[in-house]
Amino acid sequence: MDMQKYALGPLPNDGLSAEDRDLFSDARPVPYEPYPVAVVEKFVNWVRANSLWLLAFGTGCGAIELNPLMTARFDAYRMGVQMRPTPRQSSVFIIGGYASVKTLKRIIRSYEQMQGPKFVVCLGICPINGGMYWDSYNTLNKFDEYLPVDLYITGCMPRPEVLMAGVLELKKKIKEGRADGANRYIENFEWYKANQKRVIKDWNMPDYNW
Amino acid sequence: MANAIQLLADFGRNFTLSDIREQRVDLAFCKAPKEQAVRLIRELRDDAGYTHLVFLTNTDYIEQGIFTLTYMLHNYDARHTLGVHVDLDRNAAEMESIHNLWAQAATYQRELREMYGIRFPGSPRLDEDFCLEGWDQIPPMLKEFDTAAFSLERFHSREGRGSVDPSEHMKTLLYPTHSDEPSSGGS
Amino acid sequence: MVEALSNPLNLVVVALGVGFLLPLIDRSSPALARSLFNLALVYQAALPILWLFWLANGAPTQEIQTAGISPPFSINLRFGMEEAFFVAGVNLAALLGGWYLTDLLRGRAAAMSVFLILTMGVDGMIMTRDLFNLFIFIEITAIATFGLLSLERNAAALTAGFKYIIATSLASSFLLLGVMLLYYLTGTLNIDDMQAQLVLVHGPLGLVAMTLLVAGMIVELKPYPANGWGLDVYENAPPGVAAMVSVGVSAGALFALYKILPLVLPFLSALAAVAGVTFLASNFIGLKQKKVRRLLGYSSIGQMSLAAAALVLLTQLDRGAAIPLVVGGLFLNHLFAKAGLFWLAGALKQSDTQDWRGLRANPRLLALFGVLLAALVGLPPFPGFWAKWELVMQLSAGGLNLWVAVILLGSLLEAVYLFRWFGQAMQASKHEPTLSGRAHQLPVMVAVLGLFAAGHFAAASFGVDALRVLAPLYIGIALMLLHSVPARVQGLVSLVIVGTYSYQVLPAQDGINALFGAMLLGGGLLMLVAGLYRGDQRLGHYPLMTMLLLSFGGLLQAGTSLEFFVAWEFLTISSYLLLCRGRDAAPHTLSYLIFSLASAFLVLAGFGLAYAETGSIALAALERVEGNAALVLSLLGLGFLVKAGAFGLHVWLPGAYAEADDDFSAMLAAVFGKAAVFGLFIAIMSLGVKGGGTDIVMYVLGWIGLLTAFFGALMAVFQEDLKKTLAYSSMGQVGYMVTALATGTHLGWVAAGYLSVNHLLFKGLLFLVAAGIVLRVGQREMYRMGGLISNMPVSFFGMMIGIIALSGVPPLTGFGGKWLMLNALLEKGWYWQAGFAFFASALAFLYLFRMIHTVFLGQRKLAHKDLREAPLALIVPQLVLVAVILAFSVQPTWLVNPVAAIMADYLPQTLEVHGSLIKSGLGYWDGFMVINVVGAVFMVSLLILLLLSRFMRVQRVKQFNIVFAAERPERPETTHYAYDFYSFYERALGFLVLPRATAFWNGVSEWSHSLGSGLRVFYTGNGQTYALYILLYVALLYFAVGDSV
Amino acid sequence: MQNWPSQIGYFMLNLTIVGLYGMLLSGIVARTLAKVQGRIGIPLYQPFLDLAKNLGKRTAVSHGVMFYLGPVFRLAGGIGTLAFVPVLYGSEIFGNFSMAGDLLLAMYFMFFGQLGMALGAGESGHPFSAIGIARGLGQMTAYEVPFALAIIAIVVQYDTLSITEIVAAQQGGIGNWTVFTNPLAVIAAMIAFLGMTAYPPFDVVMAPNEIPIGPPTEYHSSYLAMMTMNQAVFAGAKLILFMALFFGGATNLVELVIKTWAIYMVAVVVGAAFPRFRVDQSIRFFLRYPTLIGIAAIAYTQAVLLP
Repeated sequence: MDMQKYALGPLPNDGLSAEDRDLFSDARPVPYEPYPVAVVEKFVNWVRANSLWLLAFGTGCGAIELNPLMTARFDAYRMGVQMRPTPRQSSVFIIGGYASVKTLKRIIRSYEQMQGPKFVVCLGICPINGGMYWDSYNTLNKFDEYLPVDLYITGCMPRPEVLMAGVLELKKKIKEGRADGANRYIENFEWYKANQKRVIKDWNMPDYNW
Repeated sequence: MANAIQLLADFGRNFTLSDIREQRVDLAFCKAPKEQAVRLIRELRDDAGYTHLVFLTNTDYIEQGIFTLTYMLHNYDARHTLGVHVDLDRNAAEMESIHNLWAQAATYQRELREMYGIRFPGSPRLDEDFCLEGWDQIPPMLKEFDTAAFSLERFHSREGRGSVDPSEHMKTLLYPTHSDEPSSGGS
Repeated sequence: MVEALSNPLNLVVVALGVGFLLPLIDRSSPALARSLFNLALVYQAALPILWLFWLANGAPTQEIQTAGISPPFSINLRFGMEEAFFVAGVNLAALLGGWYLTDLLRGRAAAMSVFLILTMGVDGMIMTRDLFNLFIFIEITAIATFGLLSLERNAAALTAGFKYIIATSLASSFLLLGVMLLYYLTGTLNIDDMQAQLVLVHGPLGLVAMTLLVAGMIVELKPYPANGWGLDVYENAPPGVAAMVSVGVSAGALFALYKILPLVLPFLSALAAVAGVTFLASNFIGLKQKKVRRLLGYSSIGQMSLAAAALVLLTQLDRGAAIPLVVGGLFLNHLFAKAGLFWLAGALKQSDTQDWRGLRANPRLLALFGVLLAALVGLPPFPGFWAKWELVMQLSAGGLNLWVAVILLGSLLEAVYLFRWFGQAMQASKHEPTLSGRAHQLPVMVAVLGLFAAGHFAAASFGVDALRVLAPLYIGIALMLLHSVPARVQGLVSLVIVGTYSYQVLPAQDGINALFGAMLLGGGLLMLVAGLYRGDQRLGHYPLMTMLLLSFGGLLQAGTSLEFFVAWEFLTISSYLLLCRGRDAAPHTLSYLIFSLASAFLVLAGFGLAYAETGSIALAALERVEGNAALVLSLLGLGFLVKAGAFGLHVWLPGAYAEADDDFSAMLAAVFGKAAVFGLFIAIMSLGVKGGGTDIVMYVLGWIGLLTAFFGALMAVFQEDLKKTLAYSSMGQVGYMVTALATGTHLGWVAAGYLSVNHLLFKGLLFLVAAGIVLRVGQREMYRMGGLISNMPVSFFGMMIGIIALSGVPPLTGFGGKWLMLNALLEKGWYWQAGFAFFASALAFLYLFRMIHTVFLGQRKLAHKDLREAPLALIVPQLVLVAVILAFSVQPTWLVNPVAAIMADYLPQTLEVHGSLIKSGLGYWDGFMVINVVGAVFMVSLLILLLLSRFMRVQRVKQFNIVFAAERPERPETTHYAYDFYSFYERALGFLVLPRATAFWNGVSEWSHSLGSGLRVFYTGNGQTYALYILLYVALLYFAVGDSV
Repeated sequence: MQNWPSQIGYFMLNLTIVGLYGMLLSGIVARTLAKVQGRIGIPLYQPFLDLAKNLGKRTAVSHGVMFYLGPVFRLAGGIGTLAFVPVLYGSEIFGNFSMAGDLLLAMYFMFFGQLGMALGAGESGHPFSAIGIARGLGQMTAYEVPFALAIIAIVVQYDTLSITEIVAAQQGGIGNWTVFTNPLAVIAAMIAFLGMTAYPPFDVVMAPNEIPIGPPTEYHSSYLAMMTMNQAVFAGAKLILFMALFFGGATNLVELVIKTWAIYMVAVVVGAAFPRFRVDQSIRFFLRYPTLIGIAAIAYTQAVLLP
């Protein structure tokens, strides 16, 4: 794979104090290519679609809809969906409704700590355009300015059924290899970072949270 | 509860209370001058049984150039809530801290400092970020702060967003023929 | 001319003559008087020494008739070997004392003459054979003493002198009355004649006569509790005078007692009891003393009573042959050591032991002080050691076991207060003790030299190859002379010496000695190398290490229990002193020494019992012990268990192991601890499998071992201190060895041997790693470290291998130990024990993981960013140990086969070995195959991961790149989970590790001190009361003995 | 060892079978638990998908060499444990490398993977990893006690440490199984088994909500896949060991599957029914009645079973 294109040297991490810089990695993320053999990639995409591990991080009010999803009535386990308590092991990040600036910081951290391929699903209208909080001093209006979104599920609030429809849609996208948010994020890393830093004024973390 | 009024009247001998108002049987308000407020609250807590600080909040009366703090106190024995209003000058908003009376008041005071810029000298961690992190504008709850403009400027509203008056929308949806008629109740 | 000059009578004549001349000459020429005085002292000292030489070369015993008539019609003096010996000692002390008193005596001719006359009086007491003459000399001595006491012109000294006069007058009166009655009964005053006519001394009058005679002598010996006056003298007299009283006058009294013993045979038991009670009581009371001179006073009284008791008991047992060695040895020991201490106490103006703190700044004085104390406590090579050994042997042989216990207990108590004092001197302090004049130290040095010489002589007279047996000490002292050359050069010299020694000694060893020789000397050498990492001048480190290692050799080469015991005591001394080097070791050194000595005394008692039964001190003779086997085994076992830090006796261990110098900790835990195991091996191999009572002992031993293993591990779990964790771990590991040994089966012993070797390897490794960490980090608390793996990867690797080898997880060596031990326990039928052992070994995982995690893993502190790897001198021995561990892991039979072969000499082999497969009666284990399978499986797993990583972009990240609940860690300190790691375990089982053992021993200490202060109530300080005590005492004596006669 | 290549080949076969079975078993467990909760649950093959998904991850982070090697140790521990346990009685193919060591080897080797994994997780620098390991080790020391006592009891009973011989002694009818000849020992061991599986009530080690799954909280991608593989193999090995020691072993694969499934179900059913113990509670629990039962088992064995 073409590493040179992205290896632009270490990240500046200028939000950190000199002391902290030794504690965080300053490596620049690199996108991954599909497997060289198409069949393998296809197979792996099918596997990925059928093993969706959600990050159990309720970022907004919509997260309340995630719990019924896993219970007896909807039983998303059937579709290979599971909750994981740590971002390291999760592949799907559900933004549960409106995201404030303060939460965005945590979302970015958690997202960057997830290992690729990883997918972002936005739940509800708020991440799309701010919804009913569009004119708040604290609510993000266009979530895809900050992180790559693979799927939006609209509604306020979307019910678990919609969520399940969304999961099926996500599966379809993954199987087709169209859910490439993780790579998009890295390919447009500078743009995303600029957007993130535009709203997060006290940037006290490394530029990429490995 | 007539007792509360009586109580405030009694207190009124030592304090210049005004606007004594009984809103419900279990809820009353009064207004105290800035200088006397904390002493009043202390005595309410220690002598009158208002041991619980329900909340501390602020209202911005930009037209009158004042902030009005509301200290909401509760008496568990009498099951009575008492609000003490205190007017502050909007241009020099500063108030005596009550974190010595209730430790949790410090948190309210941090919030008021952050959201309205009211100072509470001596209150712990007053200037640390509370709800907002890295806020670089005037305090956002001040009425002169235009949140919509700020949001548009910073959070980039998405194209294609429209706004519909719910009642109009429902009328067009349900009674398309009546849409042009003047409504009787509408203004 | 020579003949005239050499006449022993001159001792009296010259002293008297010069004594009378001095005041006269002094008027005209003080300097001349002074010279004359010195000359007289030199003459007094030289004459008996010359005589000793002549007598030894065959000159006949000198019988000196006065007035030209033979006894009984005249007074006669005798000057034989014994007299010459005592006189020489006393006069030598007088010479040194006179030298010491130079300042005090300057310009006081009268005092000088009194001093001479005092010496003369004591000489007379020793030489005279006439009872009345004895009385005269005693009187002369008493008056001279009083005269000297008044040199110190203060009220306390005068009062003390007055009390002294009251007491000695009483004593003399008794003596005089007794002499008169005896004269009446026998018609003679000559002791020899009287002895011949002893039949005439009978009936009530005879009893009264004897009582009075004995009473007079006893009072001179200051029996408890009628000895308050004596203590006041010791406390208030000028130290030089006190030394004379303590050494000279007491010696005279002792010799007088020796002379009249044949006259008072019915009183022997009473005399022994008096001496025994005094010995114990004064040492108990000594515990409470803080005043230096009074402390020395208690010690003096104790020592003299010990000598008296020895004299009486040996007479009673009819073992006169041993008297010169025992009493003479004790006398010489006391002479030099006590006099030296009094002089030292005088040289240092501090009256309270507390104020001796800071003496460490003056190493020469400290060394003198230490030698004197060591001699007093009876450590080798000093004469007291040999005397005590012989005494214990003789008493054991005579069946007086209670007496052995009393003597050992008393000696232990004495060691407690003396070494507490030494410990105080070792402490660092801002204020050094003030010194008065350099001249004062010279007599002390002569005394110390005298002690060494006497010790060597005593050893030689024991038929011991003194040069070989004492070599560790001498070589250590010789190396001490190199103290100014660079430390690493000293280290290399030590290495060469010990290396050469090992090369010569090791090949000659066989059986168990070969096994332990390799461990003790090999391991020791490795630790010596590790010590090179410190380039600073550690005064005494290399000499002491050399002594320690050579003493290991002494243990191996010991053919007799005496040689073994000497080496054992050398180990105690050198390790104690090395331990004292530790920066914060001061609070732990005392308990270390006390427990070490207690251990040694138990071993001594065991050897004594064995000697009593077999009549031989050869180690091989231990096997012949039959009747007392269980008791001997218990004593030896207990002795070695103390040293091994067994459960309940371990209170000294954690402090000692943790606070010693870091490289010495490794030495202590990994190598030195094996000496105790070696001792246990010897004891159990000789005595453990005889059946009968020993079975019970072995069973109990098994449980003690398990409890040790369990509690050691459990306590290690709760430590924050890296070295303490390792210390408790060592305690636990030794527990397994004890248990395995206690099975008394071939398999068990193989397990014990295997465990010992393995423990040496991994514990040495872990302690060396710890030394590197402490060096670099400067801390011992584990939670203050963390993440050091990136700075010290080799140390991490070392610790990892160490903990795997310790934990017993296959494929490293640890599993072999567990396998052998559990098999041994199961075969033995000790099923509960096996379960318990399993629990204990599981506990080890807790502290092991905690240790490696909190130090090497987790979050690194910011301050530790630039730490370097441990120095090469530490790393190389670690790698050697790792290599050995790995070698034994790859092919366990390399270790198991030789050990099994060694044990097969003692018990029939039960372990079958086919190639690499080892089979016990129950199970089997193929270590070679295990490590191959594990290695292969590991490699396959690694390959899988490497293959997967091929398609995966693996980014190496830094320490804060962790998932932290969507936050970022604030500081490494708050992110590193390390402090109170097993708090939940403490909630569950913490009640088991309340410091009960410590509380128990504190209780013992408290109780002893209370007893000490209880025994002190008799000392009112009132002269009349003291006189009354003496009277009551004599009355009691009369009734007690009168009843039995 | 006369025939290395075939021996290794046989072992690979065993490993595959046990690994697949172990994976399937975790599917079965999840499915069972779903039924308890009134759900349909995951497809049985879901664990394989999850495994493949983790293997197919394209990025990973490493906290250092030990972190990288942690899963290797873990997997080697699982495979090694299996290697030292004979799978089927009387079968050369399914005998593995059990000739390398006896029961004690198997028991002690179980720690190998845990220790290595603990070191790896420790290097991640995550406090929750350390907390989880501390809890796990603490609990381990406690449940090892009844387990060891039970093992000792049956070693006394059969007078051998060889697993094969212990199985041999149980042949010839259901009545010869240890569970019937020495029920106390089996009870003690099965309670210890509950602790080993870390199902409720002894699941505080992984506690997903409090200390996000504890030790492996930083592990992901292929590392996690390796650990999943180990889980399958190790669970299989442990079950086979229990089956061999207490339930008469197995002479064919069908018997093996039925028996191990049944043993596993004990833990699953208990786990589905009980809430969670705190660590100190579970330590005290194991050291109380299960230990007493274990002691009683030894006494019973000595007094009753031995002539």
